[in-house]
Amino acid sequence: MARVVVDVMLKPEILDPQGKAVAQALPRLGFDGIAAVRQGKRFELELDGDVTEERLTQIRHAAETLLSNPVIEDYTVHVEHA
Amino acid sequence: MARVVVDVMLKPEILDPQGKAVAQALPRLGFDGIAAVRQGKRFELELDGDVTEERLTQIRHAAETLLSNPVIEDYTVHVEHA
Amino acid sequence: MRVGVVTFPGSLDDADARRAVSLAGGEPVALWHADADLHGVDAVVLPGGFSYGDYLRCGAIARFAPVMSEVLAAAEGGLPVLGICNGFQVLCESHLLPGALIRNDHRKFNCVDQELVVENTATPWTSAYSSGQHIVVPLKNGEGGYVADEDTLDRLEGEGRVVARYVGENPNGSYRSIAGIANERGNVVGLMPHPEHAVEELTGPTTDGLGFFVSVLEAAVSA
Amino acid sequence: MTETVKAAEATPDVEQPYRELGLKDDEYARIREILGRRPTSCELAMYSVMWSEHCSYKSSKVHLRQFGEKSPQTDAMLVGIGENAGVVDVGQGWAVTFKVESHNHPSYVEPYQGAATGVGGIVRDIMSMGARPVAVMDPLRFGPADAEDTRRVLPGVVAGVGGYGNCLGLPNVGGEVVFDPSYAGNPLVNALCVGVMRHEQIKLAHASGTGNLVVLFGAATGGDGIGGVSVLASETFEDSGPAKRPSVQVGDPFMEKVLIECCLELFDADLVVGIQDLGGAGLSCATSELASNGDGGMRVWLDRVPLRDASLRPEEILMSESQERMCAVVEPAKLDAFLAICEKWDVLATVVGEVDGTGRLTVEWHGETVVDVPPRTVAHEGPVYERPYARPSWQDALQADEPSRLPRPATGDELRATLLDLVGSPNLCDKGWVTDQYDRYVLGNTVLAQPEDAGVIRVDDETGLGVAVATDGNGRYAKLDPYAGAQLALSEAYRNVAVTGARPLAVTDCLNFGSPEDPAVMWQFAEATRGLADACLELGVPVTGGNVSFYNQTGETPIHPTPVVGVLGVVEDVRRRVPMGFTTPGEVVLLLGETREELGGSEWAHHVHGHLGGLPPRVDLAAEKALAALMAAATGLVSAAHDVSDGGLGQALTEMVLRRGVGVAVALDDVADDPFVALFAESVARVVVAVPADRVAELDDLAATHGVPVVRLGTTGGAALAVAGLFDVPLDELRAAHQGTLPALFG
Ligand SMILES: Nc1ncnc2c1ncn2[C@@H]1O[C@H](COP(=O)(O)OP(=O)(O)O)[C@@H](O)[C@H]1O
Ligand SMILES: [Mg+2]
Repeated sequence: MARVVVDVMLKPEILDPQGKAVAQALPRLGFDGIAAVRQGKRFELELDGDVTEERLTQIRHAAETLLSNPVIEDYTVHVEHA
Repeated sequence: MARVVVDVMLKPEILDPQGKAVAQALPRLGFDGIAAVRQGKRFELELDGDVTEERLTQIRHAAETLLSNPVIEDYTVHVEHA
Repeated sequence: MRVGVVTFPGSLDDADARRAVSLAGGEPVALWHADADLHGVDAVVLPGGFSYGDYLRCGAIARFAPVMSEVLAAAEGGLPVLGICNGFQVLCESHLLPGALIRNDHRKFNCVDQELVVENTATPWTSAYSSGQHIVVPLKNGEGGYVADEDTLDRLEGEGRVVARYVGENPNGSYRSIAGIANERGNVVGLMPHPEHAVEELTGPTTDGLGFFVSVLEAAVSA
Repeated sequence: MTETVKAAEATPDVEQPYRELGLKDDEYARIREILGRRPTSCELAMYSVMWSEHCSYKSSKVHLRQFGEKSPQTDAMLVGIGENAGVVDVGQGWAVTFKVESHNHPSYVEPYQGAATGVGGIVRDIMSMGARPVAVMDPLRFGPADAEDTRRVLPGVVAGVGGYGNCLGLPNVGGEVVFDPSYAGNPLVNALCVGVMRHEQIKLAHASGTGNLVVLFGAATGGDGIGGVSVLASETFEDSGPAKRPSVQVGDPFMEKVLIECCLELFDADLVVGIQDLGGAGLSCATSELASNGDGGMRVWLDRVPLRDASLRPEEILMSESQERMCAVVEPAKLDAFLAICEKWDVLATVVGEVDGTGRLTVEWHGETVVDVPPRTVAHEGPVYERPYARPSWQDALQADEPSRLPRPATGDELRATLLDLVGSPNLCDKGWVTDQYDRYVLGNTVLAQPEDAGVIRVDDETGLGVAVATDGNGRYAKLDPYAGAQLALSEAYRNVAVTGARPLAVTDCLNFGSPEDPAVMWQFAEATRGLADACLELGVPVTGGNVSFYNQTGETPIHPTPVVGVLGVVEDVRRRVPMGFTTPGEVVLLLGETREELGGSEWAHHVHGHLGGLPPRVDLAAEKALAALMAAATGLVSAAHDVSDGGLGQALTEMVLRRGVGVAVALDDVADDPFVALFAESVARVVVAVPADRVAELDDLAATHGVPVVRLGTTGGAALAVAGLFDVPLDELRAAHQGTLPALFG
C-alpha cells in the first residue's frame, strides 16, 4: 500500500501562534539555539493501489481545497513509499 | 540556517477523529481510493548555526518531552536542509 | 482549611474554583504558576482553561511551570490535588495520572449539562457523595476524550480508580466513558467535567458539584 | 526609500498612487491643501486608510448624527457615541460598556480566523474603556442552510467564535443564527461584547499631559491586513513592491487573554492615563485618535515598534492590522510599574512615543521625520459624503404583493403539519448545534443564556445587581420597509430584555448594508437609521455606539438591509429574573398583547412559500413600552415569560414547553378568529406568561393598570402541546422536529 503525505504550513508572513508558543517554551526547558518554530499539519494518506500521476493531481487538488486554505496556508505533497 | 523537522503522529492504536473526518470527506468531494487518513503535527525548527549530532540529541529529547506525548504519540526527527 | 487554586497564563475557571471553595466553607488561596511555593495550603486545585492557549497539546506547557514541581512533590506526599478539565490534562501530561486526553470524537467543543455517576467515594474529593450517586454538572471542552492502553484501563477499573463515568451517550469518545480517575493513593483526582460550575442555584444547572469541595474540607479535618 | 517630509517638500510634483489606495482626486487635493505640500508616502498611507469608508464613516456620518441629535434625555449615559464604546450607569457605582461590530468579509474568505478575529476586535474595544469583558454574543447570518458553501462557512465561523471566545474565558450568552439566500456569498458575522467597571475606572482614548509616554503593548507587529499599501512600500511606485501581504489575519486568543489580565492589573494599579486598542488601520488609527482627542500633540518613534517581520516598511507598520495589540498613555513616573506588570504577564511592551505640546502628530523613522500632520485631519475631519439616495422603483410592487393571496392551512391536521414544518425550519429550529460549542458557564455569573430571550449576567455577588442583553434584526422586514424594519429590530431586542424582568437602558447597533454608492441601498440605510433614531427616542433608550458595514453584496446584488440591534437592560436583583420555559404543571398561561393578521415577511411566508412581500408587522412602540413596564412590575408573579416573534405564537409555545419538558393545553378562540393567524402571525408587543392559578387576578389587575390586553390561553402540564379542537403534538415528536434540523445538516 502506498502512502502520500501532505504537509500544510501557515504562509511565512502569517502569524503562527502555535509555533510561537513552542518557540517560547523551548528555552524555558533549556533547549537553546532555536531561532524560530513553525507548527503545521501533516496528513498521511494511505492509498489502496499504487500512486499514479493522475491520482497525485487529484490529491494536490484535495490539498488545495479541503486540507488547506490557500489564503493563509501553503501545502506540499510527496510520496513517502509507493 | 539549518532546518530540523519533527513529525508527530498519534499512535496507530489511538483513535484519530480528525484523520477520520478527512477520510470521510474525501469521497464526498469525489476523491476515491484513499483507504485511510491520519492527521498529525509538523514542527519546523530553524536553528541558528548548523546541525550537530549533539543538537539533534537535544532536539530528540525536546520531541520526546515537549513536542509529543509518548503515551499517545510517536515522533520522527529529520534534517531538512543543513 | 486553605485550598490553593493555581493560575497559569490562560487559566479561565480559577475564579470559579476559588468561589466554589468559599461556598463550601474553605479559604481559597490563589497560587501563581511562576511561584514555586504552595504557601502551606492543605489541598490544590488545577483549574480549567486553555493554559498557554493549549496550542501544542492541552497542559503540555503548563506542566513545566515552576509551581508544578511543588505540586508534584506534595502530591507524592499525599496532598489532595484535583485537576479539572485543563487541570486533568496537566496531571496526565505530568504523569501524575495515567493516560491522556485527546480531541473529542465529534471534533467540536461542546458545552452541555452532563450526567455522571460517581463510582469511587474513597478519595478526599468525593467522600461527600454516595457510591453510585448520579450527579449533573457542566461538561465543556474540545479535548476531553480520555484514552489509555487496555492494560491501564483494566488496572484503573480493577483498582476502583475510575472516580466518575459519563451516563448515557458518551459525550466525547472517552474510552469506557471515563470522566474522571484517581492515582493509586487516591489523593490525586482528574476530572473532565466542571463541578465548580455547579455550586449555585442561580448560575449552575444544579449544585451537585459542591460535594467535591465539601469533601476535601472534611478530608482535611479528619486528616 | 521612505520619503521624509523634507523630500516631499523638495519634490512637489512626484506622481503619487493615491487612486490605488482608494483616495479620490478631490480627497488627495484636500490632503495637499491641509499639509500645504504633497504628503509623504507614510502620510499618504495614513490618510488613505483613515479616510476609508471603514474608518471615516464618510457615507454614513450624516445619517448617524441623528442618534446624537434625537438621543433621549437620560442620565444613565456616562460615555456616548464617538469613543471606542459607550458606557452606561447601572447603579451602585457600577458602569457597563457594550458594543456590536461586524467582521463579515474576512469571515467569508477564512471563516474560522475571520470570525475569531472579529471576537478579538470587539473585546479589545471593551477593554479600551477600562472595563473587564464579561460576556460575548454573536449575531450570525448565512446563505441557505442546505447550500454547499454554507457547509464550508457556518461550521468554520461557529468554531472560530467559540475557539476565540472560549479561550478568552468569556461566556457566550446569546446571538442569532439566520439563513437567507440574500446572505449567500456574503455571510454576516457580527460580534458583541459586554464589559463591566466601577465608575472611577472608566478610561478614554486621550493622549493628554505633555511628556507622557506612548506605550505599545501586546503582540509584535507583522504584515497583517495591509494588502493595499504594499505599492507604497516598494522602492519606486513603478515596481510591484514586496510579496503580497496577507489580507486575512490569524488570531492568537491566548495572547489576548493574557492582554486582558494584564490590562486589568494596569487599570487597578491606576497606571494608564489613556488607552486605545489597535484594530482597523492599526497604529495610524491609534496614534492619530489618541493625539486628536488629546490636549497636545504626539511624537512617535516608529523604528522602535517591535516587528514580527523585519522586512516591513514604515508605511506598512503604520497600517498593519496585527491583532492583540494595545496602546497606552503612561506618566513617566509610572512607566517602570507599568512595564513590571507587562513583564509579569509576559507581554511585550515598548515605549514608541511621547505626548508633546506641538498640537501635531509627527512620526520619525530612524531620526528622520516621515509624518507631520494635524491629527484631527486624519482621525476626525475626514471627508463627509451626502450620498444620493432614492426609494427603489421596485419597493411599491414589493409592498403590494400581499401574503394574503397565499394558500393557508385550515384543518387541524394541516395546522399541525405546518407547525411541525416551521419549528424545524432552519430559522426557527433549535440552535443547540451552534450554541453548545460556546462556553456559557465560565466566570460563574451567567444567570440566563441561550436559548433564553436575553443573556443575563450577574455584576455584583452581594447585591445581585445584573445586566440583560439581547440582539435582534430581521432583514426581510427591513427589505419590505427599512424604516419599520429597524424599529422592529429594536422593539424585539427591547422586548427580549424586558421579559427577563430587566429595565431596558441603552442600545448598540450594527448596520449591515450593501454598497452606499447604490442609491437604493443608500435609501434603505437612510430610512433604517431614521427609524432607529426615532424609535430610540420614543422608547427612551439612547444609542451608545455601534458599527456600519457597507458593501455587503454579491456582484450587483446587495444583501437584505440588516440592522442588528442590541439592547442592554438592568436587573436590580438577578434572583428575580424570569426564565422562558414552563416549570410547573397547573399554572395558567396567558398571552399579553394584541394579535393581528400580520404575515408580511413572516417565517411562514418565507419557509412555506418562499414568499417575501407586503408590509412587516405594524410597529407599536407605545405597546412595547407598556408591556416592558408590566413585565418589570410582574417579576415574582410570573414564573415564565417568553416573547412572541419569528414564527408567532406556535413557535413561542414550542420553545416554552421544550425548555423544561412541561407541556401545555391551550385554546386559540380568543386570540384570533382564524387559528392559522393565531398560531403564525408575527404581531409585535406580545409575550406569553405563566402564572400560578391563584394569582391570575393580580396579573389581570397589573395588565389593566398598564393598559395591556390579556388573553387566557390555557394551562401548563401534560406531555404535549395541545391545541383545543385542532391538534395535539407529543413533546417527543415536537422535540425531534425542533432539534433535528441543524445536526442533520451539519453533522
Ligand atoms: N449565534 C448564536 N450565539 C449564541 N446564541 C444564539 C445564537 N443564535 C441564537 N442564539 C440564541 O438562541 C435563542 C433563540 O434565538 P432567536 O430565536 O433569534 O431568539 P429571539 O427570537 O428571542 O431573538 C436566543 O437565546 C439566542 O440568543
Ligand atoms: Mg425572544
